[in-house]
Amino acid sequence: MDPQALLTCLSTASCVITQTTGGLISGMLLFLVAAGLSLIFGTLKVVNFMHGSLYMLGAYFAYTLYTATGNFTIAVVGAALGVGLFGLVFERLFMSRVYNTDVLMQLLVCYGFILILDDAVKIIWGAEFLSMGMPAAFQRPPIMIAGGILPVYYLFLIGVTLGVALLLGLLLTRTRAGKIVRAAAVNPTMTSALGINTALVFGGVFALGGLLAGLSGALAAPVRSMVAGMGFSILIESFIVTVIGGMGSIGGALVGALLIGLVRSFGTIGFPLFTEGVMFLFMTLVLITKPSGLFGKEH
Amino acid sequence: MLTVENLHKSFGGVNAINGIDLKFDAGTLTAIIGPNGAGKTSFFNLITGAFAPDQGRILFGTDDIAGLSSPDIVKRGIGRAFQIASIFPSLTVRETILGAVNAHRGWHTKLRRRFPLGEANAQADEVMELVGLTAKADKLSGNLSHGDQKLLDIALALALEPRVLLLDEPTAGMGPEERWQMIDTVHKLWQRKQMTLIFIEHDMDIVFKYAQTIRVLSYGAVLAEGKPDEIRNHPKVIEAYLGTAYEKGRG
Amino acid sequence: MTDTQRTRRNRRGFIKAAGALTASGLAFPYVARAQDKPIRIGVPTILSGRVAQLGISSRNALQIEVDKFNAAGGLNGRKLEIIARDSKGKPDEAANNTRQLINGDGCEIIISAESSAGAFAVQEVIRELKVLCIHTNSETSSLSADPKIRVPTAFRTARQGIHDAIVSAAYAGNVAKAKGLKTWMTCSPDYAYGRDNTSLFLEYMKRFHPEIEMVGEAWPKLFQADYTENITKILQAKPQALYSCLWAGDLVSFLDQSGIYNLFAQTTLFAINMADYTTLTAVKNLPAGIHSSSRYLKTFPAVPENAAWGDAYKAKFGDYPTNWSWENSLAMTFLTTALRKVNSTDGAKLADAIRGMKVKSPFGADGTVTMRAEDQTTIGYAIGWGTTISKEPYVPSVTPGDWKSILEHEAEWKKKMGFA
Amino acid sequence: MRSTVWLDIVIAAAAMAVLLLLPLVFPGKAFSDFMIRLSAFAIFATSLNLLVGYTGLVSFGHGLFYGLGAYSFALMMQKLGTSIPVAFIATVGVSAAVATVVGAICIRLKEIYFSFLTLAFQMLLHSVIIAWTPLTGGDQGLTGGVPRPPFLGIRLDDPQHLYIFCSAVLVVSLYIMWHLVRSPFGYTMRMIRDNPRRAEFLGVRVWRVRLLAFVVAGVFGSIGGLLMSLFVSSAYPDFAYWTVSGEAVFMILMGGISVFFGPLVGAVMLLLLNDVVTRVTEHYSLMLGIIILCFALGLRKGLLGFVLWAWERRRAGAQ
Repeated sequence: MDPQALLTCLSTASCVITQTTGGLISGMLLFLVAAGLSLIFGTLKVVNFMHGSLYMLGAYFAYTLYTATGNFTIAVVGAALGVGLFGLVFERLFMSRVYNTDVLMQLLVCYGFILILDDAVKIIWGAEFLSMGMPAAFQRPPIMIAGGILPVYYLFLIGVTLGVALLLGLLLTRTRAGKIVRAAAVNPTMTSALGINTALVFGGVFALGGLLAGLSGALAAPVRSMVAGMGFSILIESFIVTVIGGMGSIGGALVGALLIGLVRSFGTIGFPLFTEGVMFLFMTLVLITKPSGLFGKEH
Repeated sequence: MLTVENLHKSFGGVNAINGIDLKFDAGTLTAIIGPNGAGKTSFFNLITGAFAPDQGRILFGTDDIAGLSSPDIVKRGIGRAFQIASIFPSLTVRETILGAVNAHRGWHTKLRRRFPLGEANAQADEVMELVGLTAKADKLSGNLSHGDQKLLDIALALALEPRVLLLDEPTAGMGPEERWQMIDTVHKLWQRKQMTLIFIEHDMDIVFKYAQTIRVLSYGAVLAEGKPDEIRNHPKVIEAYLGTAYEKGRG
Repeated sequence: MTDTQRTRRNRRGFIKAAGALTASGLAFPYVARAQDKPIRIGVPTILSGRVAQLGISSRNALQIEVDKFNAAGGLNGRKLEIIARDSKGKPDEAANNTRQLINGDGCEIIISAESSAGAFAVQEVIRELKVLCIHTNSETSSLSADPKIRVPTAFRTARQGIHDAIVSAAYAGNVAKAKGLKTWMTCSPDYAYGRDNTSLFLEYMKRFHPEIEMVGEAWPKLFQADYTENITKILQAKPQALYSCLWAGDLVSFLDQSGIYNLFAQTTLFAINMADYTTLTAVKNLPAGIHSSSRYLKTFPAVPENAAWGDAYKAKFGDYPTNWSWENSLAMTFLTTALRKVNSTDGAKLADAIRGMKVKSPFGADGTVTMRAEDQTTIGYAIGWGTTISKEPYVPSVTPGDWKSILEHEAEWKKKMGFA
Repeated sequence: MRSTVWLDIVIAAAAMAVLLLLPLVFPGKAFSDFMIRLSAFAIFATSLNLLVGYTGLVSFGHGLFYGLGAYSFALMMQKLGTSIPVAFIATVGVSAAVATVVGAICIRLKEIYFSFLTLAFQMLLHSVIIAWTPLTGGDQGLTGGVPRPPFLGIRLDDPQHLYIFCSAVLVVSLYIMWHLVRSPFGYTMRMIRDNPRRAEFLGVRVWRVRLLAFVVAGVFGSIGGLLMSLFVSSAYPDFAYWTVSGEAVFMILMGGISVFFGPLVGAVMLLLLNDVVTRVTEHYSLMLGIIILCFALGLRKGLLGFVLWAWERRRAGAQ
């Protein structure tokens, strides 16, 4: 614990700016994963415990596509779509069979897939960690803003993520598909009585959630080394984020992700050995005071 | 026996119960009727402590039970069965009723003794006999027919030896023949157990045939009360609610 | 090895394993012991999860030595057999596997290719079951240095934290003096190894070069995905030099993420775990000028036996060996020498033979490595520091550590810790 | 009634006798090692099933008590040098106290939120264990072994004695829990699982029953962890990690959630599976994943649950 260092940091502009952007960046990738998790829970009422594995798949897909084509755009788009497709298949073939059972069966299906995918990745891509490397377009010196440092790639990353967040918000509130999704979340039987194919909605939502996780993994690939089992820590963090923000709330996921990003970022300075503990403490307090999360709807 | 004074309750700005004053004498059989959304079930919920009233008193004997928790109220002797049978699907009929008997006698948290406690068996048998479920004692509750589940729900309340029994639409969701069987059983129970019985019912034939007194609720308030004949001819009731049902009942 | 080859091999292994699983059923295996039966060496190690590659490279190295021993006739006709079991990196599994290997599979010798947490768990089993055990990968000094933890039949052929710290501080201090690197910071993973390693390094840095100023420390979690907040913290402090004992995938992530902040334009990195092929080759655009200790390099020690060993390993398994590989290979050198000498697998007898033994080894600083009798850990292995370039041989010249100085400081440290 | 209680005691004694005789059939140490681990996991999984299967409280964080039991027992033995019975009883006390506080907070929440909160508490303990290095040894776990001084002529550093001790704890624990689920309290638990609202209207103070169930489960969960710390002569942060809770859930579902001895059977299966699969392949996770899917999508009653179900169907068919 070093509260003095935290105070010192908080009183210098450059430290605040750099740590804040640092927090934003790790928060952004987390948001993409957490948004998918939250969306799936909000609509399907299942906790997708294998969401971290989808993130992992995104990173590996991007690695393979990038190595094959050398084109970063193709790698990112292809990986996101690929994982989205995987999510759809997984939902239709496996997850949809356990909607009517209790939460433990859902947990079990997801856990089974976590294990299978981790080993599959090891068999396909090998046990050693891989690194994709920074695409040439982003290999340039970082930008300085008010004494704070911001790498070009992260600027791009923040832009893409905010864009996705905006699109997602528009999709859910402004489009017919979004309205159907929200209706299906509130009352699936009613929605299906209205002639809407809920199976399609559920599959679509799972695919979208997968796509977001895959996108996050692909965007992380240039800066994070890949190894089987890498989805684990991101699962736990995005889980904390969704619980804090409110299961089913995209806005909540954004706020939660940034919050966790900042807790880590400033925690590194103030209480470096207990940042994870603080995250769980936070989650505990939110659950005790407002179980549905900061932005979740009571029900 | 049970007196309700100036009862108020609103949910999110909507007044569900809007100043009810009612008195139920010991040993009477009362029907509560009223159109959908009149506040009948909410009224039951307030009496049994599912919600605390915003205002008003609920006197059970001379004690004000308003705001007490459900278990507290139940323990004082108010039993209740639900519109949609509320049972324990994975327990057998006997286990369910024994569970209720044990709860009634305060044995439900006993760790030392083995379930079922001997003395409880006799009472459970009696209750099953009363509602006619003896033959199905070892069936899983979840596998019973709809009618039997409703009976079991009532049996659960009976096991508590209540002085006041609240039945929320005992005949809901049944065919015509079943309905009469059901209400017949209920009526016999009332006669044998000498308790105060209040039931919500939509079927006017049943209401007029069995109820001693009828209370009509509308928009969370008492519209009318009286003997079946008085209600039958009550102009407000005919106007607000009974008209069609009355005609149908006649026809 | 190409990806498809590896896939095919893995798949074949998997099918074989599945067959064996079906065949063995769910029965307890009981092993009849007879003189012509092979000598089984149990290897609790990590074969799955993030560290799997290191466990696999340990097993590979052991297999090479076992094949060599068996080809030479074994021990009076008895062959050696390796039984590796995956602890998944969990200490309780490591303990349990070790017991099973001994009690269930009839292993007479244990080579514990576990990381530190697992090694301490194995140690407790060995204390009870008293077979010969060689820890090949745990660098935590107390495992052998602390008499309360030491076990008569357990040895270590891994490099030891205290040795590394002394060499590192001596080297880093000299570089600091030469280049005027006054302000330092650390960034190490927050777990037992990371903390021990870093605090020892700092202790000797202060002792050797009291003019050095520490301006902060960053403690990412083990296996953390994102180091941004640590990197920005370092950027804030603007140290001239940074010491880190991050390793493998974590180090790669850290380098990639630091790279886009241009961190190493202003700060010189001393990454003790950099010079291992698996890490060196994984980093895309490896920055030149990183200082690192020699984990495994086929060019250090610069003797033909070492280069030949590295090439042979690569020819067989497709990758260069890791730091864990040579440590396991060295363990087999001690073990086979002792087996031939006492002609028995009895734990106490083998331990007596190994205690104080000096063997010829391509990994020795002077061509030999000694198993020090007093604390049953190796000394005299090759250890040194150098600077990276971005392609093979990656670390062209290595400054070897001075064992005379290492041993002096180690003795002093033990006294201070109450170990001697 | 009295006679059936006696019958239970006779059965328990018979089970104990069988456990004592088993080493004669399987003389290897591997067997006793297996049984010691089994006793820890079986008690732990069965205690979780009191919550999940009997009370309908799906706890994701039961490992809290496994870790707590292991650490508090091992620390008391290591740092205070108490005797084993004292540390045993103190561990039970500590767990009961913690379970009361944590339970009182958690059971206020409904369904999935209850699960999340239990998980959060468990991970909080895990974080504390990792961060509080001077006391707990951090991620390294407690080093240097847990002393096991003799008491009443029982020497737990002797594998044979440990085997007998663990068997006895297993039998006694299962006996108590078996008795509990068949007591009036056990039936109340099941009523609450099925329909807590209805139970309220029968005069049952639901939160009180839930809390009591939580405390009982917590106490037995910690005894599981305690036995494991005796076996490995240490305690590791993994004991408090969420995967421990996950394993227990899996044991319950493998054996059968609706059967008292389901978790025991599940524990036997998972441990055997672990031992056999890691023996023949390094693709343990792949194998386990596939088996998990088989249970989740096919054999949902669990093995023992399925066998009993099939048995009853056959009997019903025969009549």
